[in-house]
Amino acid sequence: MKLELHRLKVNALAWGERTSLVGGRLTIDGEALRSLLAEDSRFRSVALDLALPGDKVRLIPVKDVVEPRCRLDGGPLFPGFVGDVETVDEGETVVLEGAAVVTCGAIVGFQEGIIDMTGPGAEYTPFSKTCNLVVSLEPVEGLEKHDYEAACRLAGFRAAHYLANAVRGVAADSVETVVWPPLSEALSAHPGLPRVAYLYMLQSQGLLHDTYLYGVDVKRILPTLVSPTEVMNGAIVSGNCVSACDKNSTYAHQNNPVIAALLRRHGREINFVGCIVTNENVTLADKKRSSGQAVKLARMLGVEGLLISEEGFGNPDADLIMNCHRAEAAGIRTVLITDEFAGSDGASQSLADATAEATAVVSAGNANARIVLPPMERVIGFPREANVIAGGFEGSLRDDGSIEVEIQAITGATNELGLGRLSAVTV
Amino acid sequence: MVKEIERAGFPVVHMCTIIPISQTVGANRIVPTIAIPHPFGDPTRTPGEEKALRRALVEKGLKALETDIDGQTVFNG
Amino acid sequence: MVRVFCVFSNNPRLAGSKQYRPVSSQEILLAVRDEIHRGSSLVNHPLYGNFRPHQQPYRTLVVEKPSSPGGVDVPSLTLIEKALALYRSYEGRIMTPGILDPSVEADYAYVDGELVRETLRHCHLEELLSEGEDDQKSRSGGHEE
Amino acid sequence: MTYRVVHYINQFFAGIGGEEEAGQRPLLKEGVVGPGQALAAAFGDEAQIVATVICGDGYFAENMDRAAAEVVDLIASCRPDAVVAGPAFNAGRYGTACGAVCQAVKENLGLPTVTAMYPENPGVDLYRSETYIVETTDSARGLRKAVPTMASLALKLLRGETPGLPSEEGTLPQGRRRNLFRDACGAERAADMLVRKLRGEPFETEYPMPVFDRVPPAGALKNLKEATIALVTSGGIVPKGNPDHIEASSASRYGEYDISGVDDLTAAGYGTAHGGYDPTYADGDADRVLPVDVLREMEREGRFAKLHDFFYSTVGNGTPVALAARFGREIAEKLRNAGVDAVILTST
Repeated sequence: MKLELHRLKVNALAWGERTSLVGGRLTIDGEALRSLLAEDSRFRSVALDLALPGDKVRLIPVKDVVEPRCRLDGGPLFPGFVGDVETVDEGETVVLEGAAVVTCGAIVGFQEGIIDMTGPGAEYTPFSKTCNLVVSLEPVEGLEKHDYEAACRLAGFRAAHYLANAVRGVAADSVETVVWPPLSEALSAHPGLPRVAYLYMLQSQGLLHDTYLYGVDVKRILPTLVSPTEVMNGAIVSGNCVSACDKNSTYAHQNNPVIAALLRRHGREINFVGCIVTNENVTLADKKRSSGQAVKLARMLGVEGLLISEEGFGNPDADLIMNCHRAEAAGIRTVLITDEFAGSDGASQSLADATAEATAVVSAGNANARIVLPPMERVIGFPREANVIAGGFEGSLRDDGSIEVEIQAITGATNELGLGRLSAVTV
Repeated sequence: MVKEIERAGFPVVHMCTIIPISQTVGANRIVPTIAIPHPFGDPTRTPGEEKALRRALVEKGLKALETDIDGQTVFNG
Repeated sequence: MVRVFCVFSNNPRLAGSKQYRPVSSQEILLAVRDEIHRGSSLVNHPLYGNFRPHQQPYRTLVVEKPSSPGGVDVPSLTLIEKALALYRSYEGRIMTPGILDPSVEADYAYVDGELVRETLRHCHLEELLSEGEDDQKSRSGGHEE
Repeated sequence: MTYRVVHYINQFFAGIGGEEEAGQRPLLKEGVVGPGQALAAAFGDEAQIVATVICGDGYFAENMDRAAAEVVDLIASCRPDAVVAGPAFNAGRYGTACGAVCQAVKENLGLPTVTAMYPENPGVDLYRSETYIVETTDSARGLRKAVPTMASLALKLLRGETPGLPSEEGTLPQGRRRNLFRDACGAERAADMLVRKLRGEPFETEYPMPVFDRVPPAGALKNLKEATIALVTSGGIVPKGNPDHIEASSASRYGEYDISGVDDLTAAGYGTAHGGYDPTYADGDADRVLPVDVLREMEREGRFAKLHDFFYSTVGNGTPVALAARFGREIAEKLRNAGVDAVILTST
């Protein structure tokens, strides 16, 4: 399997007659895109805005963030959504690096997800550094929440695909090639280097807590092997809206930093042989089954090391700890990435579960730490939501427009794929 | 609590129903008992039977206190 | 062998279950803890959903009745005690149903129901789940005790 | 401006005397006493030790609540900006007193506090979350090194600055998690950690799992026939009416109850305060949780010499580990003084 990533740098956005990319400036035909998205009869209104790094703008409530990508030959990505469910493990993919589509939609009355493009909040979200096309979506009267969520999810992928597809003829700034060999070769490659796999945990508890693999709700899968190239082509997408800080947006999946970090060390320090996708379900029987199957796959690969990333907190802590415990019991050394919910004073227990075998843990920070976000000149989306978002509390939207929240409310603040530099220490 | 008393030098027997919890809190001599709401009793039996059951358990506890151990030990049987 | 399940909930969408009570989420956990002491085991994890204990008012837990008397399911007991420890750390801030804006509360009830839908399906009790707070759909006892 | 600081020390460091003077009641002396000299020197012009409060370790240990209140009153009368206590090194009662004073000052006066102890001082576990504790050696030889560290931390707090990491400040961690931005992103750090772990190289976890320390088992009872056995329970068994108001969960206290002459814990006399299980059975017959009846029988039969006259009871449910540990230490102390040989601890 060979995937070429044709990267086109984007450092500015503007409205224009025709969607084009010249010298890093992406000009967008807003009317064409708006009418494309408005084809979905589930929306009462579709509004588009631009939010650039440094703008005095707040986006709220953010549902998903998607990086514009498409096939160089015009073929589809995001299998099961924008395109057919064809396997997307190879080919040539256009990437608009530095651009993002941000969808906003108030699906339930306590939704969260803040992106500040400047100020103290901007430091906590990776999406204050991207040039964002913001899509605000209102449902038609009486639309059922599942349908509204699905419609918002799809709109993000369609907008992202539209942007990349419209400029795919432009010469790439760089081309990155990822080659993923067949297992038989991979397992015997790089003798002397430790064999390593990635255990990729995905939120799958139910509405607003779901993730899709090739269009399949991952609560219905048994753990399976995927190639990094498929992940880069949108095989895994987010339907997860709650807990903005540690949900994996589709952007985070497309640019999975764990996969990137393991690929960088592949052939030099480790032999990276596989990505195992697993879920985080609600019933105990599902948890046991998935954990057992995921670790079984790692054992079948014969790996010595397993890097495990969690998504979410609380309930998934049980999956994380179970995965760690089972892998270590099978003689596989583990490193975990998680975030912490240690209370606003940092004095509470960070995780809902623990095991002595978890000796190597990377922390993406305490999501309960409080922050005051100063007022912005413009708020895109639905500002009233700040009062009921999970990381905020009643009265958190102050009269002057500032918001006091836990960083839990900030999109990507404690991303457990290790996207950011935030962490925590004991003092 | 059990650990601190033992740290002070007393042999302690922890008699409780949920053995894994006793193991986690660091008890060394552990004797399993009957049920959470009635560790030393069984309300389905006659008072006489219940007391005999209790006495047998306490005997087990005393035996545990008389036994030298190297580490955490659960006194079954 | 007939497996018998019991649904403990304070969510009006599950008002048809035998152990429905409009109490705080923490009291639901406590009731389930007592049930575990009596030998039942948990079917779903007590900490589902990406909310902390004080962030939403509802909790729905399904337990399976013991097939034979005696014994305590230690994994269930451990999970419920860990969950209760977390709830205790939010003591005084736990919401009781009925104190939030009704539309927000209805959303919480809705999502709570969706998050246990899969669990109920496992137990063939999905029909206990009504569509909305006003919906008094016909309910069947299924295998619920 | 010059900040006003009160210094708390024990009778020994105040030069009053050793163990024979441990009953010294709290007293206030203007200006610097004993180790305060070095502290004042380290403060320079920025802060002044306006007074020293002295209390005997024995008095403090035996009258914790009263002593703390008396000390706080004396401190408050000096209108200080901060309080420094110790260093207590490895002296257990002194360390506990320093911690308790700092906690009481924080709660009642809202002032910043600094103390200093050896990591194994029991005062550390009890009060680390309430005050900054500078790490010292186990004896007063470490005074010279500890004092400048205490002074610089106290000055930082007085200036309203946020202290740095424990390793930077020379303090023992308080156990709170604080956010910071590291140099590399989480995924890179995780991949590096995995490489190190696989190579057997040292690495440092960013989140240490909560640990459970272990105590080696005490030696077995050599002669049961001559032994005094004590009963302790976390099952919440109390005399009817729960005279000490032990909480149903997250108990903040334990009870000590006289059972000399009691042959049976009857439903009329005893029940449970525990909120963690169905109380019907324990209320019906508390011997089901605390088997006094059969132990009394066995005592009469001469299986062992004596059932201790008191039993100790608390509710194990949700009680913080540090507090339960304190209960354990206090109960152990009482059992030792009473000549008890072994303990049966019952839990539900």
